[in-house]
This record gives sequence, structure tokens and C-alpha cells, in this order.
Amino acid sequence: MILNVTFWAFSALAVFSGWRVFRADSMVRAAYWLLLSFAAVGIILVLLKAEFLGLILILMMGGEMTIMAVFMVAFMMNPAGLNPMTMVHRNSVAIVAGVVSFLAIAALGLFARFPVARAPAGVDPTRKLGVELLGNSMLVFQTAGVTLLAAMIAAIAISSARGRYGDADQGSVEPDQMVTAPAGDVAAAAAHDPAPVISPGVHQ
Amino acid sequence: MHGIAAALAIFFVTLVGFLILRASERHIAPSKSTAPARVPFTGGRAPDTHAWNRYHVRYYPMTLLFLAFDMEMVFMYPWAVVFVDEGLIALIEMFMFIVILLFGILYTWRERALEWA
Amino acid sequence: MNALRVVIAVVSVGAVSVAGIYLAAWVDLLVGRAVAGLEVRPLDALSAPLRWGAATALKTRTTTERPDAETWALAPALLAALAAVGLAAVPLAPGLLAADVANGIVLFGAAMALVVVAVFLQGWSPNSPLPMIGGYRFIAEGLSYEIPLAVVLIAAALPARSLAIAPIVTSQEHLWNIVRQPLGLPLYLMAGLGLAFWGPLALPEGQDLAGGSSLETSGVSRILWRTAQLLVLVAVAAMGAAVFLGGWLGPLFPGAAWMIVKTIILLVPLIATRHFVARVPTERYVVVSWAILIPLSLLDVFIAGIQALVAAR
Amino acid sequence: MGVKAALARLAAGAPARCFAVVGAEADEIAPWLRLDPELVIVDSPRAADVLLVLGQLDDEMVRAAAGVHDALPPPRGVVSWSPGGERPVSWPFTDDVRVDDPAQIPAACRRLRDELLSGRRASSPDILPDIDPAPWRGVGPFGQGGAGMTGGVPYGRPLAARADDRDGLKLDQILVRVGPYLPPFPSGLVLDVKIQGDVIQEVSIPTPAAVAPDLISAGAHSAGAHSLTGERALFNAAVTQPVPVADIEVARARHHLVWLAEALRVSGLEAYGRRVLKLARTVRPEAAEPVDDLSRWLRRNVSLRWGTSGVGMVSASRAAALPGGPVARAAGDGRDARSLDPAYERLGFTPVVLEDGDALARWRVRVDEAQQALALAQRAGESLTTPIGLVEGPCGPIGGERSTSAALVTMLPELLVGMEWGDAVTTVVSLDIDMAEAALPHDAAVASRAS
Repeated sequence: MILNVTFWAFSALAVFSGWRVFRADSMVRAAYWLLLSFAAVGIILVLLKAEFLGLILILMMGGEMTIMAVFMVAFMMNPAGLNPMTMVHRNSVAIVAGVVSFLAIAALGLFARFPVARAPAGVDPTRKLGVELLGNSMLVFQTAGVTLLAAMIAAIAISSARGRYGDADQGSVEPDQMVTAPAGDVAAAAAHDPAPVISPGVHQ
Repeated sequence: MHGIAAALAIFFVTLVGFLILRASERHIAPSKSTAPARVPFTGGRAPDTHAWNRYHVRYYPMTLLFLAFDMEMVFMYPWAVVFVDEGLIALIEMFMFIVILLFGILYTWRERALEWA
Repeated sequence: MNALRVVIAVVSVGAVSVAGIYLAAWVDLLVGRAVAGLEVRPLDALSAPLRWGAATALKTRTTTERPDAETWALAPALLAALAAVGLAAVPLAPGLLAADVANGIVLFGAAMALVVVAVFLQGWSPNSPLPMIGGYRFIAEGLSYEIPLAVVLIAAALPARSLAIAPIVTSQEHLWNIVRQPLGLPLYLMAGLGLAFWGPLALPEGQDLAGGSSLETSGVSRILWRTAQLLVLVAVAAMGAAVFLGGWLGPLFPGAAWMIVKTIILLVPLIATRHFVARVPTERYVVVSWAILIPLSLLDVFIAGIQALVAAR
Repeated sequence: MGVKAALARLAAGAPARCFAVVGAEADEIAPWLRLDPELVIVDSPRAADVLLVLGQLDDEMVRAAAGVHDALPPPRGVVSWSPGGERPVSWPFTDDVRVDDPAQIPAACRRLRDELLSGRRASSPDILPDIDPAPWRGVGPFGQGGAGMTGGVPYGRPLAARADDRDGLKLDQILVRVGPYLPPFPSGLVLDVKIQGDVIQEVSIPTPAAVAPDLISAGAHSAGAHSLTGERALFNAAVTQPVPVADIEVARARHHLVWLAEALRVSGLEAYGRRVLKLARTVRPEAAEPVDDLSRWLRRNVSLRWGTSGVGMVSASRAAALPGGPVARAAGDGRDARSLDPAYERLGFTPVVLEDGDALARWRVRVDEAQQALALAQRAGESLTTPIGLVEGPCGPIGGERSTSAALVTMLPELLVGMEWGDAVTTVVSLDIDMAEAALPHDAAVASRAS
């Protein structure tokens, strides 16, 4: 009984806060309504005996929604909603898309045949997950590692304004690749300057 | 399951308790706010604009780095549980995984992207 | 049955919280007086927090021109609730655990990850420049300490083969983690100071911001905010005692007594840092945290891993 | 009602929390208040019971003080002290508690606080009129005061506008009107700081003299009568007449220690700052060991070094443009008016000079100078200074073309640009700007010395 009530309460909270995301004027509020929605889903996962997944969802979303708030405030006009604004654009398209995807997911939930495999009592889902990840192949872990590394380097390369050898928009060049010209021979240096290769138009 | 129930109960009881305590101030010291009392304090002079603005965070590359490491932690928790059972192979796997990620930090640090933009 | 257990859990965590908060406030006063070269007068200091609270409660709550009133009201309550959950995840003695979950350190980590939200809201809500800077500073700080905090706890979970706290305590029967994983406790305490934005890591509330995120807060809200902050410190100390100092393990006395003593042993130096270590600059803290503390915490995992494998042989 | 009375009774044992507004001639009194157990000086008016108005304020400063007053949460009150007991015509604090003897300030604060909290005295009413900064109610489609996404004055203020930035990301810039009473900065310092994020983009000084010069010049010669230390009067006197070297040097050491106490407080070490303040009050040349211990402790404290090293670099060329003083000496500029004095030559005086030019160097120069000053005072015996028209004051030479503090204030706009907020505060604190001296224009300085 209590379990059912809790489940429905948190489901309602998830839907309600999801709806509030689009009704909030302030970007900070929108981000944290979304966090609340995620947290409610996390609790539902815990109720469904996926304790680790539920808690890790909350753990991750705490940091991530804050980062989202930071970027939304930085890039939105009127970030605090001091002037009223709407988070909804192209209403009709949105409504159609929303209804269609809701029906699709609902249909999937109602009509799909899910495999029935009762987990034996006393199984620890976290342990299962660990075995699944580590298991007999290194592929999962190392693929994840390399993907994350690529993501990090790409994110830094795109976002950082400064680099080791100078500012990014100056076309930073490694010292080894610079052609060293004799002192005073500025013209020669300019002719060999690799900067135009990186940022064409510098000498125009 | 009662563990999580207790955690939720503690969370909500504390939350609501604090909100009630805060509402209690209405009875101890009712506030009546006036325009000069509402001016944000920076030393006695009033500001020109609202403080809320498109705030230029100076550590945005670091936030992106954090996203990747947050993901890494997700992998580490289940790894910790099965680590001893899996033995040496788990250590090697995690070693490689972490070294790969440390290259990310090294790169970010070398590009001086951790400093204020 | 279950409902009774939940009620007992709520009440006991509440009682431990109040005692811990009061102890923290008292210790802070004592250390402060000693460092300032004043008479310490422990008995007088015992009533000082109450007197401060009474004087503060009698002040009205001021507001600003256009604050986000709801989130401002929420911030202290959220901080306290999260700290209470963190505290509830710590076992006082075998079987004496309020929030007995299989993934204790994940629960603790989740509660502590959301602390960033509470502090940021406290700084953002007043719509005032200096608190806002404080709030944003805490995001930088939070994103920097969160990973070492989680990673050192994971390292402690390795020999226990479990993410629950009780097995982590029992895994220290022969050797406490403070010896077995020498990097763990220092890194944990550094992250914990950041979590409680206390002392050297009081970046959002530094004197350079004239109080920062709590600058505009007065009246009862101010008391609640300080209380919640101290509760975070208590939760950090309690978790540190369980994970690194062997929790309830100890001879002669009952487990709970050992746990309380060990928590106090960690709480006192945490509080005292405020009077001995200057506030660190935000930017340099972020760089050092990423370039040194995070690699060190990963090294801690390896040391713990190798040690656990050798021990399992 | 019962709860309130019980709380008031309980609260009566707590120290009074005061927000201090420090005007001309009070800067030698204000720091010592932190030593009194009856009151606590707080950083934010929102945490204060009592507004403490010390010294003389001109009209503009009074207006700002009124703004601070209104920010105090009721019940609140005002305690004021002014040398000579005069108040300007525009004095807005009608129900203030006036104190004639500075020694009575703490007790007066405590009494006022008790009366306020127990309801025996009414909270002082707002001074500024209760009108919105800009009319906005009912304007705009929702009556919120604006139109469109960024237009209008929603809730009485406009939104911030975008500005260029060093990383190429054009986001909003806000103007923070710092001071005159923002605690980490010297009381009276007024800066208009434009920030984007927490980085300072532009600094300007709205009024060149923050404290009215006529107040200073009128009271400068009488400062000694009211202050607890008489430091300023002593240094001013030394410009024209011989003064015991020992007195001057102890005053210098005391000034540097008072500065150090404040610098430690801003760094987060409030209790240690109080210890240093206590030391400053009792410092004597015969007992210099506590200062030596302090110097050793500071050298060992890694956290202080971390927060100050490399912060607020004053280049050699900037230092050369200063009249002198510890800031210049911390940047490798060895000028020190004491070098010109034969009395100091006999004592074997050589100025303390460091090369780095950062905040850490300035901290070290001052602590070393405090130690040196005590040593000089002990060696000096009865010897007197030679009046050569120039005296090395604790912040820089006194009696020259212009004061070092004034030069430092004019240097701030260039120095602070590009700094993170916390670094900027560290820098301003490390410069030790004496606002009374900064406000002193050249002719007023000469006039006050002549009298």
C-alpha cells in the first residue's frame, strides 16, 4: 500500500515538475524543476529495486543540472525571468510532437511483450552491473574511457579561449614549428609565418 | 526498503521542519519591508541595474571536464563492488581507464583551461 | 513495524543532529577564543550560541528589491535536509543505522552533490551582486571537490566489496583505512571542508564578499543557514569516522561510544581549520583541485586496490 | 509575547552586533573596537543590531550612511560619536544615542541593543523615502514594469547590458557601486566597479576625495586629543619639530600590526587577527618577542602565502611613480624618508626592501618593518628625530608633494582591472590605503601642518 502511494506520489511529482520546467520564467528555476523531476524519477527507480541506478541518477543530475543552469543563465536574454517570457516555441508543432511521442511510448508500455525473467531473491543489482561492465571483455570500459577522453579534449579545444602557446583566436602555434628569423628580418618571418595557414585572412 | 524510506522521511521532515521554523519568524518579528530597506547592499549606495545578469562564469571549460568525470564515477561504483572478486584484471582495466582520463586532465591543465577565462 | 523503525530513525537522527550542531558551535567558539588569546571560559561559551540565536531570532527578515523568495526560503531547508540524509547514512553501531541502504556511499554522495544546489540558490536568490558572486564561486568549488570526495569513498569500498557503510566499517577490523589508505582521510577532509564551505574553503561566504551568499540574510533565516552549515560539517565528520577511523570498532566501550568519540576527533580539527588556515583563492583552488587533488585521489584508489588484492590472496 | 520576552532575556547576554561607519578622525578609534567583548563588528548590515557612526561625515557620506542604516533589519538603532560632539546640519539620525567619550561606545551599543530587543525603545525608522527607484508598477503587459525580453525597468531597475570581454564571449557587465562602507575595503573608499562574472573590467573613482577635505584639515591638529593612539598627530608633528625616535617607531610598529590584524581578518583568520590587535595595543620595544613569533608564524603559514603571492603586482615603474612608502619598498624601490635623517643614520638604519611587488611582499615588508621599528625604538633611547620637512609615515612619506595614499587610490583603476574579485580585495587590503590621508589635498596638508 505505502509503496504504491509513494510510487504514485513521486510519479505525480515527476510529471508536475517536468511541466513546471516550461512554465518557469527564471532559467535557474527551470533547471532545478528539471532536477526535481529527475530526482523523483530516481526515487521511482529506487522503489523499483534499482537502488544504485536511482541514487546515481540523483548524484549525477545534481551537478549536471547546476551546470545547465550556469549555461542557461549565461546565454539567455532575461535569464532570471524579470520580464515574463515563455519557454515554449512553435506551440502547435510541440503539441503534436508531444502527443505523438506520448502515445508511442504509452503504446509501447501497454502492448509490447516484455521478457519475464524473475530475478532470484538476494541478487545485488550493483554487483550484477559491475560484472556486466567488467565481465569477460575490456571493451566496455576502454571504449567508455576513450570516448570520454575524446569528449574532454573536444570540449576543451572548442571552449577554451587560451592555449599553451597563446590565445586560441590568434592561431596558437607550437614554438618548434615557428620559423625563427634573424633579428630584424620581420618580413622574412612574416612570409614563413604559419599563422595564415591556421587562420586565413590575417594578412588581408 | 525501509532504509530508503527512512532517508526520505528524514529528508522531508527536516525540510518541512526548517520551512516551518522560518515561517515562525512572522510571529516573533514580523517584517514590513520598505523600498530603502530592500536595496541590495554593496556599501551604502544603490545599484543601477538588477544583479541578475547573463553571468560570465570564468570556469566553463572546467564544467565540461566535470561532466566527463561525473560519467567516470558511474563506472567506478559498480567496479568497486566486484573488484576483489574479479582480481588483477579489474585493477588493470581500471588502471587503463583512469590513465586515459588523466590524459584529459593533463591536456586541460596544459592548455591552461582550468584558469579563469 | 516498518513505520515504527522509520519514526525511530527520524527522531534519533534529529537528536544526533541537534547535539552535533551545538557541539560544533561550542568548539568553534572555544578554539576561536583560544587563538584570539582571550579567556576560553568553556561554560560561558556553552550558552553563547543560544544567546546569539535569541538575538538573531528577534530581528526581522529583510528582503531585497526583487528576490526569488521561494528559492531563498528553500535554500537553508534544503541544505539541512541533505545534511541530515548524509548523517542518516552513517551507522552509529552494528545494526544502528537510520538509512540502511545497500549503496550507502552513493546515497551520501547524492545528498552531498545536491549541496551545491542549496548554496547556489542561497547566493542567487537575493538578486544582489556579492551574494551572486558567492553562489557562482560555490559551483566552481563544488565541481572541484565532488570527484575527490566520491573517489576516496570508492577506494574505501574496495576492501569491503560493498557500497554499504556497515561492511566498510567491518572491513577495517584488522587495520583502519586511515593507515591502509593514507591518502584517503586527508583528501576526504579537504573535500569535506569544501562541502561545508567552512574555514579555508568558505569561498562563497568569504570576508572579501562581506559575507557573500548569506550577506542579505537576516533574522531566523540566518540562524537556519548557520545551523544547516554546521550540520553538514557534522555529517562529514561522522562519515569520515565510519569510513576511515573504523567506525564503531574499538575495545571495552560500546560501539556507539567509539563512534561518537571518533566523530568528535574529526569534527574538532575540521572546525579549527577556520582559525588556523586562511581562505584560499577560488581560481587557484580550482586549478590545484583538478591538477593535484583529483590525480591523488585516483592514486589512492590504486593503492587501495593493490592492497585489497594482496589482502584477498 | 512570552516567547519574545524570553528570547529578549536570553539575548541580553550576547554582545551587540554593530556595523561601523567610519568617517574622518575616527580611523584611530575604530580598529580597537574589535577588541571589546561587549560588541562584535559585523560585515553586513543585515547581521547588525546597531549602526555605529564614528567621526565626521560630509553630506555624501551621510547619505550613504543613511542607506546602510535602512539596510539594518529592525529593531535597530544608531550610536554616534563625533570629535567635539558636533553633528552636520544634514544629520539624519534623529534618535541616535550620542556618545562623547569613545571609551563609552561599547557600553552604549550594548545598552541600546538590549533596549531595542526588549521593546523598551522603538526601532529607528527608515531615513530614505519609501519610494521605488523607478516607477514600474502597472507598466508592461503583465504590470511587471517592462516590455519585451530585456526592456523597461522591471521591478524598478533595468537589466544589465552586454560588453566585450577578454575571452571573446560577450556577456553582461554589471556596475557594482563599491563603498563607501563595504567592509573589506577601507571605510570611505568609493569605487565604481564594472564586473563581468567575477572579473573586474573597469574601475573608476566617482569622487576624487572620498572624505571631505575641510573636515580633515579642520580637525587634523586636534586628532591627538581624541584618539586612543594619537598616531597621526605624532607623525604630523614630526614634520616640523623633533620627536622621540622611540615614539615614532613604536607608533609605526603599532600601525603595521593594526593593519595586519585587519588583513588577517579579511583572509578569514578573524581570531588570529584579534590576537594581533591585542599585541598591537600592548606592543613595547622591550618586549619584541611576540612580534618575532608572529613574523615566524606568518612565514610558515602556507595558506596566507598561497592567497597573496603573485596577487596585485605593482611593477617597478608604478612603484617609482608613488611618493614612496611600504608599497614601493615591496616593489624594489628603496626610498625611505628615514634614510635622510641623521638621527636614523646614527642608529644604523637601512630600509626594508623586497623585490617581488606582490601582495605577499607588501605583507612581509610591513611585518619586517614592524620588527625593525621595535629594534630601532629600543636602540634609540632618548634620541630625537631631525625635522627635515619629510617624515616617513606608516603608509608613506608625510610632508611631500602629495600623500602616498592618494597616489594609491588613483593607481587602483589600472591595478585592479582583469582581477578576480577576491584577488582585487586582497590587493586593496595589501596596499593599506589611509582614507584620511588620501583625502588630504596638498594645500590642506600643508595648512594642517602649519597650524
